[in-house]
Amino acid sequence: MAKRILLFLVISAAMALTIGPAFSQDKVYVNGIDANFPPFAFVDKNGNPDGFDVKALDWIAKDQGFKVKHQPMDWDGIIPSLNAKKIDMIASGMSITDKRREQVNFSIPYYKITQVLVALKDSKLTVDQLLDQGNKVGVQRGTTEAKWIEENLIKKGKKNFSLLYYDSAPLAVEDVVNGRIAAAAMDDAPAKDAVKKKPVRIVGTFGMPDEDFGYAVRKADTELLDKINTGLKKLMACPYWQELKVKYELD
Amino acid sequence: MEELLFIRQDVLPALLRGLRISLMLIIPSGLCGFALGVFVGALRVYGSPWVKRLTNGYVIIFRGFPLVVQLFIWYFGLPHIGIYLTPFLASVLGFTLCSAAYHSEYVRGAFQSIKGGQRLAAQALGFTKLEMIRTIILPQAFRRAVPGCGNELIYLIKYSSLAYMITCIELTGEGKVIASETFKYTEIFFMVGLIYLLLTSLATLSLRRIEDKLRIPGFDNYNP
Amino acid sequence: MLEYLTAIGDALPYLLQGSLVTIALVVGAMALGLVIGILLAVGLVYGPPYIRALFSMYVWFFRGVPLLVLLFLFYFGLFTLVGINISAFTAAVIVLGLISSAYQSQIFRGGILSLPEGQLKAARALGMSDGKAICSIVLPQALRLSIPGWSNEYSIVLKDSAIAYALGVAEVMARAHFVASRTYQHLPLYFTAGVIFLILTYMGTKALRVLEERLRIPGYMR
Amino acid sequence: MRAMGEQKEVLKVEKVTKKYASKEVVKEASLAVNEGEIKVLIGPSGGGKSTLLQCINFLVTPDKGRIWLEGKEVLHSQKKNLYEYRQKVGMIFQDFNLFDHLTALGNVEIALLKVRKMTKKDARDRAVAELERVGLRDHIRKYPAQLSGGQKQRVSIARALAMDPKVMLLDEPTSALDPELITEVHAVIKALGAEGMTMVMATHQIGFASHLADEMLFMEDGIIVETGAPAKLLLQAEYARTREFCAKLTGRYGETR
Repeated sequence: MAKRILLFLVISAAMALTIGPAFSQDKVYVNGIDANFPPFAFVDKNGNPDGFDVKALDWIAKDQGFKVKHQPMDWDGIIPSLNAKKIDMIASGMSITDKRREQVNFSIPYYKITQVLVALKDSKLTVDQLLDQGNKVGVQRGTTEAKWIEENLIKKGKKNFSLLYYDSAPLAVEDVVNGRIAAAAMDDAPAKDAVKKKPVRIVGTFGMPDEDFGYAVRKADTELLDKINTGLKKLMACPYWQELKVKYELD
Repeated sequence: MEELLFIRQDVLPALLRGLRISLMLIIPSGLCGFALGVFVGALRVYGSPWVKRLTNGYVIIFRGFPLVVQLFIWYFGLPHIGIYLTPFLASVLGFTLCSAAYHSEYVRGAFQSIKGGQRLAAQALGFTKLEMIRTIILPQAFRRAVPGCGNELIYLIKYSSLAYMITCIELTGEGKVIASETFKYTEIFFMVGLIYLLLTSLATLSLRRIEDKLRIPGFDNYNP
Repeated sequence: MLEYLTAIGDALPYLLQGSLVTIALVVGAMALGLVIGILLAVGLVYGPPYIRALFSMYVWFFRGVPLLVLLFLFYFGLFTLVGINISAFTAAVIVLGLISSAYQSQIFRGGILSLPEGQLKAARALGMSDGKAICSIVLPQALRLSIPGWSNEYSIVLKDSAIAYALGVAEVMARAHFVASRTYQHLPLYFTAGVIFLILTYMGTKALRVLEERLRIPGYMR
Repeated sequence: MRAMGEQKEVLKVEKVTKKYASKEVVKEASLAVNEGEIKVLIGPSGGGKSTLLQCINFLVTPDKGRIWLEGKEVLHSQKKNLYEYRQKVGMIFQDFNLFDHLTALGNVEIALLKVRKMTKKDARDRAVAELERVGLRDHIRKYPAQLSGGQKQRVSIARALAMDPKVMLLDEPTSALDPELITEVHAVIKALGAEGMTMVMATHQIGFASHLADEMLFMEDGIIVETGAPAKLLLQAEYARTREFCAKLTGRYGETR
């Protein structure tokens, strides 16, 4: 009895360790997504990856003849994950920045994103007031808006507010609703998603320049980047692109 | 060279800042957790039946829910019933309640390990119940609980790394923020790990000294 | 209230599927921890001084560093340092397993040390080699004695596995988070995740208690 | 010998009954002890001697029965009354029950400090004196685990004596001891008797008890079957059971002092 149990445990240990690599061994490209980033990437009711980027990439993959699988990941470690070959691409509402360009290659821009402040629906405060009076502002860790606010607003010390770091933008919105923070800084698309689901409103932009979303791949994978770019261009020219935008309520 | 400068100018100050917050989390949580644990442990042994049921229920829930889940509930859940805690307070509350549940297990075991004769003898001498617990039972139970509770403190040091998930940016959080900005995960988490190792080793050593100080001849043959 | 219940109902199947991932994490980690833990325990009790020193170092390290830090270190660091590429799931199993092995070694060591010395002596007197004596006389007894401690360790590993969510492993906690990001129902979802863990703890410890009863030797201690 | 009329009743126990589940361990046991008297409970193991002694001190709450100390009834449901009563009744246990975390001195001191609220110095002086009295002057700094069984029991006697008890209850004080250690404890108890301490003792050491006791009580199945002077009870008991038991015991323990 005891021996059989031991045997079972050893086998299951071995199996558990082989399940992981099995994922990356077949020739399917893995797209790392931040599943906490609706409407670009999230998990639907049945637990399947869904979202604007997910569906767009599915179309591109089909068009360019490769297979893709979407893997939810920890956002602030997603670029190291890409470079550590744990995933092969990132199509999950990632802003193209110079700093990131040092690490990865980006596709052509496919969506212009504006950073906005989200506050309570009945809050009368303006952007300037929100970023003042010792208020607290929430932001997702490892995002471009986090970095920009730190460098341009906090470090220069012009404004009187403090920054709180969250696991995801929706958690920051949750805390706006809780009244713990005055506002959350985030991309406008997920902000719109939040407005639909929570008693919050978009107050406006806070001076951060607009950014472009692009898909990221490893520097070495130029062939894959070409495929993605070709596919993306084709997709943006076809009516499905507009359909997707309508479906996920972008614009 | 550039690397070293970067570590000295950016990484170390951030990690030290984080360490300070970590300590500010660990110390009050450790103390309150232990105090509450002793209280709950005593209630679980000496309380009336419904007090026992209540405290046992508390322990089942707080030992059964993962700490991450508890922290999320304290921070994001309590506002649903109108209680707003700062990230720091929510972390301290979460750590305190969770570690108190564990402490109470060790304390309960310690209380139960004390032979009935000790109580009888104290009662026969005319001790009041409170005096008996204070002067006869507690000093003995305390010694028996120290190894287990000490372990729990080490756990607490390690689990304090979860506080960043509810925006209380402590050592691990600072590490994560810099790592995601600089992409130097390996180096930074290596340093973070070293700091924790230092903390837990220091705690282990001082706990061992406390145990030695409290040692009484013939009293240490106890297997939890 | 109704709103909470619908949120829970909608997410429940997805969360329950996640519990399979959680179980896989825990079974893998416990098994890995068991194998390494037994080796460590035997080494710590019977090994020569340098082995004992080495194994103590191992235990000291894995008990001294937070799981979260080790997770990041293994997940990213192993690739950077030695080029080994592992998935988040594998990293989580390995790290949980290594940490658990350090704790399990202490449980087994306690089990071995609580056996009367005469057991090993009697085995030697029968002409068994030390290895044979340990495998067929000491361990079968020591491991039986270790089941309660092991069951405790199971509940710890189970709860720790929730931390794997930080790497994006789609276990129960991560799934609760994903759904909450879409539906903005954070409280009921986290609570449900907690209850799932509570049930898993209960079922596991119950199973281990049954195992303990099955393996009990009549008239044996405890 | 004092005249009968002057004898003062220290302890009176009336119809004490204790049930565990449905089994009556003590059935309507009554006894009275006068000042300076020594009463010895004998009888087979499991006969209820130990439970009776613990009932007298309310360590086990009797289901029925009343108890008086120096003519005043003990109202054990009133905590204050109970604690005061217990201070005046010394209890010696079979397995000593020394406080394991305290030295010999600490064991004697603790109740003086915490129960009688004596000053540190007074408590210390008193404790040292009591330990000297039982011949443990050289061992006052040792912890229980460092003492022999006989020494432990002497510490526990010193601990009880320090409270100035009106009466001492001794529950088989030497039955957990190795034979060679019994004598030292017997010597202490004998000395106490000589000093006029009122005592109720349960024991199997018939030889020792018969020399010490003013009266012996034979207890079986929770009932005090027969009482009488040692000589009468041991040699010409009324009941067959008592005779049988005593014959066996004197045969076995007759020589022991």
